[in-house]
Amino acid sequence: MNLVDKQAVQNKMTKRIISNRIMRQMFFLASIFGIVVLTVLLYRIFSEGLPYLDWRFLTSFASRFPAEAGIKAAIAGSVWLMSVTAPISLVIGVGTAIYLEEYAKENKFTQFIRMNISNLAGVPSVVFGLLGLTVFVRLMEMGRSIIAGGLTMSLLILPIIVVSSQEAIRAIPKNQYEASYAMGATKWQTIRRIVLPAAIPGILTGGILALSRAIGETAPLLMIGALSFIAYLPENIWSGFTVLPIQIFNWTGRPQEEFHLVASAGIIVLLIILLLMNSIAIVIRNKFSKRY
Amino acid sequence: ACNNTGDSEKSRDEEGTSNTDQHTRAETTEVVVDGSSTVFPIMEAVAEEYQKENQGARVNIGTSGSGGGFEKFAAGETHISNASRPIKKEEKAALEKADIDYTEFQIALDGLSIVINKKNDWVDQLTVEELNKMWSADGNVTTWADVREGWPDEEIQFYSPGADSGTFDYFSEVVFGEEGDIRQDASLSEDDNVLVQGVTGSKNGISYFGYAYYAENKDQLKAVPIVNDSGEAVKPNQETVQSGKYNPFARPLFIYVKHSTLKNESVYNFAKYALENAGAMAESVGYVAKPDSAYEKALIRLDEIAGK
Amino acid sequence: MTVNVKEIMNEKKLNQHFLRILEKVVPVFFLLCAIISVLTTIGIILTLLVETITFFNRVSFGEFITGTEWWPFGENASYGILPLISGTLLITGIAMIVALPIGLASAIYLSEFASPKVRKVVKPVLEVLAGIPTIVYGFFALTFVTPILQLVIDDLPIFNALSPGIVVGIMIIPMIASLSEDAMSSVPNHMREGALALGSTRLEVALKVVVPAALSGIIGSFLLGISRAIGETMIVSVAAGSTPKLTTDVTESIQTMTSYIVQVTLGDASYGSTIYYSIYAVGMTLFVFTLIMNLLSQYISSRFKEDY
Amino acid sequence: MNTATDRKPVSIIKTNEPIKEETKTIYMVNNFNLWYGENQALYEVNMGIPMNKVTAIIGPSGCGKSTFIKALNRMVELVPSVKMTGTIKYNDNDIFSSKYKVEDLRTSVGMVFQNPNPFPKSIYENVIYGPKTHGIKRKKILDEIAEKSLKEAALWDEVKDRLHENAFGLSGGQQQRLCIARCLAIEPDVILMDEPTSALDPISTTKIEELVQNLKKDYSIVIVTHNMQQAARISDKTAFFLNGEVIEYNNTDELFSNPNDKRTEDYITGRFG
Amino acid sequence: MNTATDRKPVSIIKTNEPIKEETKTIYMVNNFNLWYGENQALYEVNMGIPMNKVTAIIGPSGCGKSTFIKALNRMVELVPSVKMTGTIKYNDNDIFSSKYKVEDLRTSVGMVFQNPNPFPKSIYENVIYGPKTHGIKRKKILDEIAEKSLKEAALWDEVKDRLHENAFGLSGGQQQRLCIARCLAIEPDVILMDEPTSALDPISTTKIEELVQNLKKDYSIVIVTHNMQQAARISDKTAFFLNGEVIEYNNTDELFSNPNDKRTEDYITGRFG
Ligand SMILES: Nc1ncnc2c1ncn2[C@@H]1O[C@H](COP(=O)(O)OP(=O)(O)OP(=O)(O)O)[C@@H](O)[C@H]1O
Ligand SMILES: Nc1ncnc2c1ncn2[C@@H]1O[C@H](COP(=O)(O)OP(=O)(O)OP(=O)(O)O)[C@@H](O)[C@H]1O
Ligand SMILES: [Mg+2]
Ligand SMILES: [Mg+2]
Ligand SMILES: O=P([O-])([O-])[O-]
Repeated sequence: MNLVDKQAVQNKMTKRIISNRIMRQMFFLASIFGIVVLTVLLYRIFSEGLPYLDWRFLTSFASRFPAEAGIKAAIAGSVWLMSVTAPISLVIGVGTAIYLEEYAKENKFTQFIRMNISNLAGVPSVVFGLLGLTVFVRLMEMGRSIIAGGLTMSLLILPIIVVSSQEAIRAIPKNQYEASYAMGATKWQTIRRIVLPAAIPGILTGGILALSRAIGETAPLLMIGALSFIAYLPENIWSGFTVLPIQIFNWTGRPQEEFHLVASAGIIVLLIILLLMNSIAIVIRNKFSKRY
Repeated sequence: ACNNTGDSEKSRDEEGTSNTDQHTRAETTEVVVDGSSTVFPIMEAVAEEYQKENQGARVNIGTSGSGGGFEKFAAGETHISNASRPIKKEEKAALEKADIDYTEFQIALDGLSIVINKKNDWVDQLTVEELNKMWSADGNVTTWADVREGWPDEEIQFYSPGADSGTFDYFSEVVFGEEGDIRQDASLSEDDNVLVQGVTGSKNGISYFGYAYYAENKDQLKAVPIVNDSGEAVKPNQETVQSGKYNPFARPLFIYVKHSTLKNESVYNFAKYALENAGAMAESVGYVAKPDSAYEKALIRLDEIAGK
Repeated sequence: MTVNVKEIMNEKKLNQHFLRILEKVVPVFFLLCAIISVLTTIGIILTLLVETITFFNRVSFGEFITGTEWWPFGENASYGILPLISGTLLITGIAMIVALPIGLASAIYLSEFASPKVRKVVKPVLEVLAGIPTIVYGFFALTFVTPILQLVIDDLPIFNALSPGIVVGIMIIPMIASLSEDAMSSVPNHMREGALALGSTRLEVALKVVVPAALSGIIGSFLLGISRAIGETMIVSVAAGSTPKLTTDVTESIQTMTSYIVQVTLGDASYGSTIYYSIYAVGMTLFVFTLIMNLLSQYISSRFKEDY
Repeated sequence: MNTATDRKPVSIIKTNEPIKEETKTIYMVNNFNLWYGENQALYEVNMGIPMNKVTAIIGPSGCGKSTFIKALNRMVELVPSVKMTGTIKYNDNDIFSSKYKVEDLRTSVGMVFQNPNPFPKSIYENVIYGPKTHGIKRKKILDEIAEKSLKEAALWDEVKDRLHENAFGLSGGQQQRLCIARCLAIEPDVILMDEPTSALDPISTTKIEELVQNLKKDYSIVIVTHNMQQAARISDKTAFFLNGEVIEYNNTDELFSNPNDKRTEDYITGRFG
Repeated sequence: MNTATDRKPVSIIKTNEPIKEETKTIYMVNNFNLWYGENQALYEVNMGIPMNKVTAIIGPSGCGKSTFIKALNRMVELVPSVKMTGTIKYNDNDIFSSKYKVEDLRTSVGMVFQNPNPFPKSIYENVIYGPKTHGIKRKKILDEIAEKSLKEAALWDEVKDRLHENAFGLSGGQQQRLCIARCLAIEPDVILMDEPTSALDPISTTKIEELVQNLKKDYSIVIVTHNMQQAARISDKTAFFLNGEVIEYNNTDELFSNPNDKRTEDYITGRFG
């Protein structure tokens, strides 16, 4: 007895295959939608900003003349900020990840920490800005310094780093641990000599992506009050500073049309830095990805 | 209290106190300026020139807004505070409490420009009363016809700077005085360029903002002549603003200088330089200079305070 | 040439006390790291709470939570958060209408149809898209998307919820696409094989097997996207205007909680004013919102978790 | 209606009756070569697969068994780097011809995998997945199909009271029979099985072996196994693969009792593998 | 110096000489039970493991072979849900006693796993991982250890010119011998091997089997295998596990030629598994 009408199945087949084809095109269009938007966006920015982008632009301080305005202080500020944020967030983030993956017992407290981290990942950056303003700038009297900005940013990207480090650690096959333990290695020896080296590509990739987020953040730094004009380079973590997005924001607020073009040039610089950071992440991912 | 440099950080630790009147600043070469974002471009220009002429000089400028600036000024964190409005009572009190003596200097003028769309060919001039009627929260103006007989029966679109800005303060002060509130259905934006976009994009738009934003967009916007106290309808431009003919919307811009910090050579030099050049710098960034005599008087006053 | 490894190892064991101590100290250090994230949350809550309490000493909680008007400026200030919440939800809603279908469709394409080569190119491009600073998107919304929309919708004001909503949506597409793709590509291949071997087309495999199996990850990405949309600041500040309004009309200018906070920090409110405290109350509301979103997402992902 | 329960149990010990000449060949493989990228995995395979019989494929790990059986329903093409030469004819149709739709082929040729791979849905949904996909919507028919297929797969009695529970709740052996039921639901002509019992316990294995014996009345079955005893017990014909080549292909009892090739002999006596 | 190369090859075919009474028992397992959470995986295991002999553990998949051998060096404790009762004595020390450090136990008892698991480091680094972990730092000593261990594992000749290349560049069989070398580097007394050849080709398998034969002079070896021929070829004693129980434990030739238990017989004749 045949319950499946083969002929009917046959008849429906063509329709199914066609709808497969059509939807495939739809999905394809959807995924290039993002790329098209990106192209439009980049086209506008580049056509406006490129004429202003030259060596002088990179090596001059801000100026009231659009043609003389440069982005040196902002680049230096961003670099300083990142060099505070990167080590702090990496150490704490990786430490947290190691704790959660290697040491934590499955109990309420651990669950709480996990929940807390994924919750922090969703907290808007303005709220971190309020935290930074109240705790670092005011309460701890750090002022509007690089260290205050750097700490705020560290906390902001901490959850991203924790999660990506956790994933990197989790991706290490069990058999690597077994091999090390079976040799009589202690837990810390195993972590230091097997786990960390193997997880470093994943950690760095996640770290770089997190830093790219930090380098483009405007709102929290506006809130803790990064400077708008500074015509010398920061000397230490207590110095005042400005960063790329703030400088860009400042230029876009100017009445003179040329400053808006200068802002585009600033955006190009920021995008190039982002692209560089992303490429480094990809290179690391490809180069060091271990084939177990 | 807080600092922006390592040097001052160190000396603070040595003193072990966080007194509000920071002598510590006297040792540093850094000049710290903060306050109004409206005044910022002028002071940025001054600082730029100053640093060109004095190698190694260090000036940094923040844009916390006039109020934010006074707050830092009272906390002893800054030497000079920029403001787009005169200091308020509470701010005075705070400075007094912190034992800070200061002097106010007017460094430039800004002609608050009331602007409309290029295609708007009916509005030839406006009086302050009409503005009051238009912008009032409890006025019943929705269309141009409600403002003046004969104007088209089309809905007005209101654009206004953020209610938290000095420009907004000044405008509502002039138009409403102590009583009355500005209408709340206006589109507000913190960014004056965004307002420019707003009026450029809508035929029935009206807005007001600093002269520079109008001057830069003359080809896209029209400034409305405003009837001044002598009954004359005046358009904002360098001359009418400086001479005071464009009133009541010509507003002064200020810097406030802390007396004790003038002992510090770098602050004194910078303040002096600022007063000497503010006029020229203001013009170069789209504001209006005060008459030369005003700056001369200000410089004498500065030297008096500094004891020179 | 034989070395007696065992003997050497035994000798070494004697001076390995240091290692034993290390073995005890290290976990404590890592625990401290983990606790910092908890401290951050506590810090956020305390920060917000202290100032929020001050705020509620001046403004009644009832007014705050039920008031339909948000106008913290001028004489008769009113602090009803509902307009800010409605603005936030409006932006989030529009963003989701844009981002969910496109993001999910891209994810399906990348995970189920694209060749590995295409995936290798498209995914990083999407990630770059995710990295563009939001301020850039803000001006894109104001100067590109809004004019285009104005061609379609006749009297669309320059500030409206629609344009920034769409752009926020565009901004989170990469995130949703990337995370959903991760979830779908972690569905084991043998599931797909099972369905394909029954004569399913790729589309049927994607929709009937892969998407249901990856549902928890996909929903997780949606909820994260919603969190991002709720928390987005700069796009809305630039392109939506700053007009708190209790409305569901997407063509109107609105204000969100985040853009209010930025407005005030950029503005002139002085420390200690009610406006100043209000940003903490708004921040608290925002925090509670994202907290709810996250708890919801954790509940859902534990609910729908499939173990294959 | 054919159900597993109303048949008398069949001995799982290999019968020694000689296999009669095949009536019909359902698959004809000619000079078939297959590469994964640069690496050749199958070399000049020639093989006819008989209808309504059980054909076993044996050989050591990595010899190409899975690759071969996946070529029969073109599942191997899921690996993008795959290249092929030669022909495979199914019922005299070239399966690689552009006229022949791969979905059609896979509808007639069911497949059961090494590891049970039910969908994360209910038992019932799993079984009717195929028919539903192929456009059958009426609840009544679907119910009947589900019952019939589960009975054929000898699973009905064990699951009839929990049809709407998640399939992951079943034991490994039950899951594998569910996958067989799922494959029977679309009434294929051929069933390909890739080591269907290698992940199962002895008792489940026995059940599946019995099932295969029952199914061959209605279906042609190709089964890959690394367990030579299993091949000997249940198959009619056996092919021995080594390094991508068919070393020997013969009636099962002959191949095991009297291998023609030294390598076959080494393998079946456990000399390697 | 013992190297694989200067020994004469040993036949890998099982010798039929009777095994003499063991001189010494290195492991003594008494009434050992083990649970993964609620599920009991080992039931009342009693077994003495002889010194300098090869002991094979056979049984169908899931019967607890891996669990048992991992209990011997307490690796099984890496699964947090594990609970145990009974005793295991190693050289008369209770391995679960709090006085006995688990790192010490694992230093004396090496382990080789089913899938070769070298570290993603150079060949050299892999071998000296253990000695370095135990505090040996002098380059000269480490070099000597590396050479000696690689020779013992019969890998030296193949890798001596590429010691500083990544271990993943080796073939599966070479990787497995590298893992053996890595384990020999800390000079353990016992080597536990969990299906060390199941992922390998026949030639590599033969090499490893020879190696095991050579190593038993100096080491006590416990080897898990699913390949009965292998057990028969290389071991002195064999234990047959089924569902977590030791069904039979005897000298290898006796167990295979004359099993006491029906289930053993069924298993070794390929009736299931
Ligand atoms: N997706 C793939 N890409 C590249 N090579 C592959 C792929 N799948 C299999 N191979 C290679 O093709 C050869 C045959 O593999 P196949 O899986 O067919 O072997 P098998 O006989 O089924 O082995 P087993 O008993 O282990 O399942 C092997 O050398 C294998 O490495
Ligand atoms: N980590 C674990 N958690 C829970 N149960 C486990 C775990 N590891 C093994 N088991 C269970 O313990 C029993 C014995 O498993 P074990 O791995 O020891 O079997 P085995 O004889 O080594 O099988 P194989 O030949 O497949 O390796 C099995 O039922 C298995 O499901
Ligand atoms: Mg296979
Ligand atoms: Mg095992
Ligand atoms: O920044 P303002 O005070 O000038 O608005």
